[in-house]
Amino acid sequence: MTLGQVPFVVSALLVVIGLYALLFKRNLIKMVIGVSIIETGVNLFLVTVGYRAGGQAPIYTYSDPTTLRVLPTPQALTLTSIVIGLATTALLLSFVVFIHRHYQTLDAEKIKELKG
Amino acid sequence: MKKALTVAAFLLVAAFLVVAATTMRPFGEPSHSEMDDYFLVNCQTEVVANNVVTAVVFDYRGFDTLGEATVLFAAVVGVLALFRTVREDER
Amino acid sequence: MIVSSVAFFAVAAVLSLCMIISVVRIGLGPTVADRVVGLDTINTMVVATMIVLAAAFDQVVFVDVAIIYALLSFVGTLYVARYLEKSP
Amino acid sequence: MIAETILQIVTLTLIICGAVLAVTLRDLLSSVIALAAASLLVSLEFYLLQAPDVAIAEAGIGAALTTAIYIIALRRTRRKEQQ
Amino acid sequence: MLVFLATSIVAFAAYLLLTLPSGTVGLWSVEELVAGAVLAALTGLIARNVGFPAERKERRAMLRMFNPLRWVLFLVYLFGPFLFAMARANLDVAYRVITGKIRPGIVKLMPELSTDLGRTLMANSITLTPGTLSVDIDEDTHALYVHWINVSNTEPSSREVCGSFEAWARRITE
Amino acid sequence: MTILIYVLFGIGLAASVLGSVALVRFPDVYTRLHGATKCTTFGSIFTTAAVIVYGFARGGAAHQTLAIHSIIALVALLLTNPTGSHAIARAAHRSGVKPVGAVVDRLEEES
Amino acid sequence: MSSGMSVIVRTVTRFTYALIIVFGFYVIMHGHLTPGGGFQGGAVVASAFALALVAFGTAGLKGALNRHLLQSLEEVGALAFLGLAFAGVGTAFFYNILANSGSVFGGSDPAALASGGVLPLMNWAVGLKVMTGIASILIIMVIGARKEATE
Amino acid sequence: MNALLHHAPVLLVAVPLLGAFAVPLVGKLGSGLRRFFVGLIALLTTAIAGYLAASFYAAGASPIVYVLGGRLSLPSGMVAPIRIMFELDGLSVFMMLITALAALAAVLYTSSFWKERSGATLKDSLMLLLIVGIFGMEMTGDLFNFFVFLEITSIAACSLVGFRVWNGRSQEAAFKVMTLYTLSGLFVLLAVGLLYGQYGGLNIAYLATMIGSGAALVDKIALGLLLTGLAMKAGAVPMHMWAPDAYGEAPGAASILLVANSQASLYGLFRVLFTLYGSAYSPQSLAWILIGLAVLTIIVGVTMALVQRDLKRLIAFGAVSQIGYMMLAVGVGFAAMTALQPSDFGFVALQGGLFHMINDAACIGLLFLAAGIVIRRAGTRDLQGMGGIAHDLKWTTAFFMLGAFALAGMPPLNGFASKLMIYESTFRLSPVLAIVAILASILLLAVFLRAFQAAFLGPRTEPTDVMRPVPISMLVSMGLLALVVVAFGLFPGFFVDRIVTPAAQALWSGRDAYIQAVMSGMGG
Repeated sequence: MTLGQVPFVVSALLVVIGLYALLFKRNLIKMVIGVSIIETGVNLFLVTVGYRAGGQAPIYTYSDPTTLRVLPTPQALTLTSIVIGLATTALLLSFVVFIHRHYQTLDAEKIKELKG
Repeated sequence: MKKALTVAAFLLVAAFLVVAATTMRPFGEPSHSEMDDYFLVNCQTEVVANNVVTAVVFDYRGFDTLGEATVLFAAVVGVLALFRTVREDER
Repeated sequence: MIVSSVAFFAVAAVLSLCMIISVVRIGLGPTVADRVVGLDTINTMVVATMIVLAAAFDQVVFVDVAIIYALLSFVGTLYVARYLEKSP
Repeated sequence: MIAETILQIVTLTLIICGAVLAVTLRDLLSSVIALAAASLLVSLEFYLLQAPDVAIAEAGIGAALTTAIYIIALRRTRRKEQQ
Repeated sequence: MLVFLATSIVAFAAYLLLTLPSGTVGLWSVEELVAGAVLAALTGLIARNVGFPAERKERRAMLRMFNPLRWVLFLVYLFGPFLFAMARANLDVAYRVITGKIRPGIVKLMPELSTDLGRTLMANSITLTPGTLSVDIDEDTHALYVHWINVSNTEPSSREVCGSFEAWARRITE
Repeated sequence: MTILIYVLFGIGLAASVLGSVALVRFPDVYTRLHGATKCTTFGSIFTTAAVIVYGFARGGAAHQTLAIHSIIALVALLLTNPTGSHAIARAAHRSGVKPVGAVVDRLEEES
Repeated sequence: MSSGMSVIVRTVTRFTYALIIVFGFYVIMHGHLTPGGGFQGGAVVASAFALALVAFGTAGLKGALNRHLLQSLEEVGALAFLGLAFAGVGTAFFYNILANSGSVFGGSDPAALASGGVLPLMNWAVGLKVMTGIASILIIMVIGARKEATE
Repeated sequence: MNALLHHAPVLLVAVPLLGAFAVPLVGKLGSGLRRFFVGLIALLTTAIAGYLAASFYAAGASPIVYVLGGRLSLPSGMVAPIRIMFELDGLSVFMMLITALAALAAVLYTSSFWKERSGATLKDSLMLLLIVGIFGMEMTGDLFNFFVFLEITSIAACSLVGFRVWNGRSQEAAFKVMTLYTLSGLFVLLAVGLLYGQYGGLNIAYLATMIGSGAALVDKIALGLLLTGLAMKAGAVPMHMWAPDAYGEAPGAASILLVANSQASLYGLFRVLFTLYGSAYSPQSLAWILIGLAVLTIIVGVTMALVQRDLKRLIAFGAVSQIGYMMLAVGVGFAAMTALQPSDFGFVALQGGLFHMINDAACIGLLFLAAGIVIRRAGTRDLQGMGGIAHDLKWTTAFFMLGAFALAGMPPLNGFASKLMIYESTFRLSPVLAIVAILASILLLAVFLRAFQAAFLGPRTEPTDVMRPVPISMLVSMGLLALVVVAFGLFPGFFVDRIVTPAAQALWSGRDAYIQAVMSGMGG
């Protein structure tokens, strides 16, 4: 019983779900949630790319140095990407708070400028 | 019209992404990566750290980390700028 | 090897099956508080799963993740509870 | 091996469920809760993929801090998603 | 200053526990001890305002917990009556889950405990035992409102709801 | 020792499954909290205890560290979990969720 | 978020606060040995601040978390990280000058605490940056939200 | 090679970064000191950029590689570079010069406003961060590092767009821009992940060699994601609607940096198309997609500009249409390059497109800076409410006119020089496209004439702001850009030969040199 490409498909589905929220939801916070979900999907994808079947975590403490290891670089990239995601979310939510302060609504349709 | 276009674009991107996912190599069999093998083999002698991920984050790819710290700094400065007190006369 | 790692994996798998019910509860509601209960249950389950998996992988350092998880999931729950308590 | 695969499949399925719930639930607070749950499960998935560093980061940032920031933002904005 | 020291000691102990079998000096290596001391001092500096309450009485109650005898008592309580009560309550709840027979209600307890620490210990013990759940605590009257899954008496004593928890909480914290 | 570990796992799993079932069986937030959080905590205590026993039984620095860190995780769980449940219950009550089929609600009466 | 939560939560927070902070410091300190590092430890400590913020409220935290101090510390952390990167400029930017040098963190045993060259120092710089940065984001957002409420 | 020149690429990023980190600390000591500090940092950055460019061109424009944290050579048998590296070829240096110009103008412009405004420290810090991000994007030779810098620019740019917190529209614009930027960044990251999973490397040169050897489906998907993300961020048509909001709402000095930011994304697009994938792989249909998008961008930009009443939005739509011209030129070049018989009009097209980049930065920057002063003086952004500015602000009027004419392609100015090259080469590919481009240009002239007439001419109106002379540093900043406009218009051949041709060559035939610069140091 192997997983095949299931993890990749799951991360792609996460991106799709996030895109759906971003495109079709009218609430601004829902859109931010969509962005968060896309970020999560991309992070999951990056870590999945680096997984080597039967490998152990790339940490040598208390561990047999000869075993197979998973690839460390995607994990490093994901760490960076997670913190970037937090920064993005914080900034987006600050904008949402200010939009609410000015318009007293979070509905993207009602904020006429937002339609572009 | 606009709605239909959006839906079409969304479906296109969705199909695109799922196709991308299914054309990947099978899960658990990444390509042979010389870069990562180099990290795994030489980390303990070159950087003298047991945690290879930290070694990659701070040594081999330290510049990314600097950029990432910069992103966080930018976010903090941005939030600060948003929540600053604005004098009445500059509105 | 006094217990084979398969046993640990089996325990973790059963725990993960329990998580399904919690996610169902998050989906069904009916009140927000019910959903938080589901979240809290998942937290506890995940901590247990992580500890068991650390033994299964035979990787000592993995337990640190479980500790952090146990300590920090609390913060999220408190934030939600506080929001709920202030604005019905 | 089978147990491990079941574990992975269940976790991945639950991540998708959490994400779908986060998008579809009307109540924004519930959405945030579902997002937190999805984030926690993603952390478990990272753990299963032998990435403890990332799992810690995701647990700390996804579970605690992102939820906190969302709740703080929700505090002064309206909770119900208008449709 | 006392507060700072106390927080630092707790932090140091926690750090030492985390890095237990690491070296040759006792159980620890020299670097770990030095790092632990520095970090504990740092923690004490950061956490001293939060770690201890402002009121004198509560502060003294917290400091009282540094007595090792109380720790022994606490451990005895944890592995003795508490675990036993928890196991028994679990069986009880298992029965209720299967049969669906419940008789819930929120009852009021007036614990005779003088410190927040004791009340917290008791409330958490109650919460951790299935079947009972502390819903709210009144900040002024110190009344504890407990959701009880099998209400046999609408005005119960603390003994009926949670067994010997109150006595143990008093013994440990006062 | 192996048997002890299996027994501990058995108790832990039973309690966890029970808690999860309680999540669907019980009618309202408070009773679900009884089942879910408490029973799963009980289950977690035992599964963790099994790992602790395993760690000490295997011996060696690595597995002792495993056991000690598991103990710390357990302490963290025991410290945070009841508090979280309490916070949820209080929030639920304040946000107006009534206990279903309550025989008595003293909190509602007095506030 | 002016007032705090119930007394039970506050009392437990008094314990967990110090515990989380010490654990965050442990994660930062052992970043080159066990999973973790600057980001993760910083995020953990920032979560401790978030916990204090939610349990005690901003009113209950008077003086415990100074916003301006946090911001200054963040800049110091960022500058320290940049400085550590500059330190290797004799060979190349980001060159690890301390590894295998025999000085403070230059031990050659990768399992010991005193190893990793500039890695622990960078961990600390980034940890300081992340914990103060995220904490100031949270505090600014909370205070800003409260200011808006009184408007 | 001396030490300063050796470290110059990294100093170009590190110096503004140091400035950005230190500005809040310096700002506590006083605003005068802060302004001096920021100006010093900007001058230093420009000086380094100029020095680097001068030595680069003097050395024959061969790529420079700087490896962060080590040396280029690896143990024998390795072919993958393990560390992050900066790699500068003609295109990077050219883009770097544009950015340096924009950065200097922006910092000079902002360094003395009429009066000290709140959050000036934070604004300075954000602008320096944006400069850091743009420089990083243009110089890095590592794909993930490119993403990180992309995110730095996103966050700094959006904070600047949302800087006017008292205005609800700026917040909406910032939200929209941030969402799109994040989305584009995540697409890029996804593509990076795909390429890493396929080839196990992140270095652009390394990936280019691997892609050159075999074209898998994954490559095509990654290419699609990269192009979508970068075109989105550059402001090409299907996703152009963020651009006018962003340019319109940002503070005047930040607008010019946003233009530079869009151009950096465009640079990323070119880098992906020409270097990462290369002509051997990319199909010709891609060139036509690019051309189609470009023409749409031109048309949409100009027609939308026609109906605007808001001065800044009008200029912003002008900027969108200019992005279209650049894409058109590069698309034509790409089409010529991938054709069976590569013809040299493609090279002219590339030259024209790249030359138009620096011209666009100068003209649009000039217009935005002048518009900032005009809006400040008129107290409104609506063209209807303005008028008679020319009576008070002689210099600003002159600068605005210069910028508008140059942008519309009037003969003696730089816009004419570059647009002529574009028309010429486009005509040889397809006459219809050239005619469309020329017509759009004429329309643009009409737009700007109308704006000029409405804002500057007409009877003198009472200014809402207290009459004060325009600060000298603003005039200097605009004068700098005006100098570029005039000089590039009068001596186009000189500049094209010196700086544009190496950049065009880097696109046209520089792929092998780019790869060799990294890969030849490997395995030794």
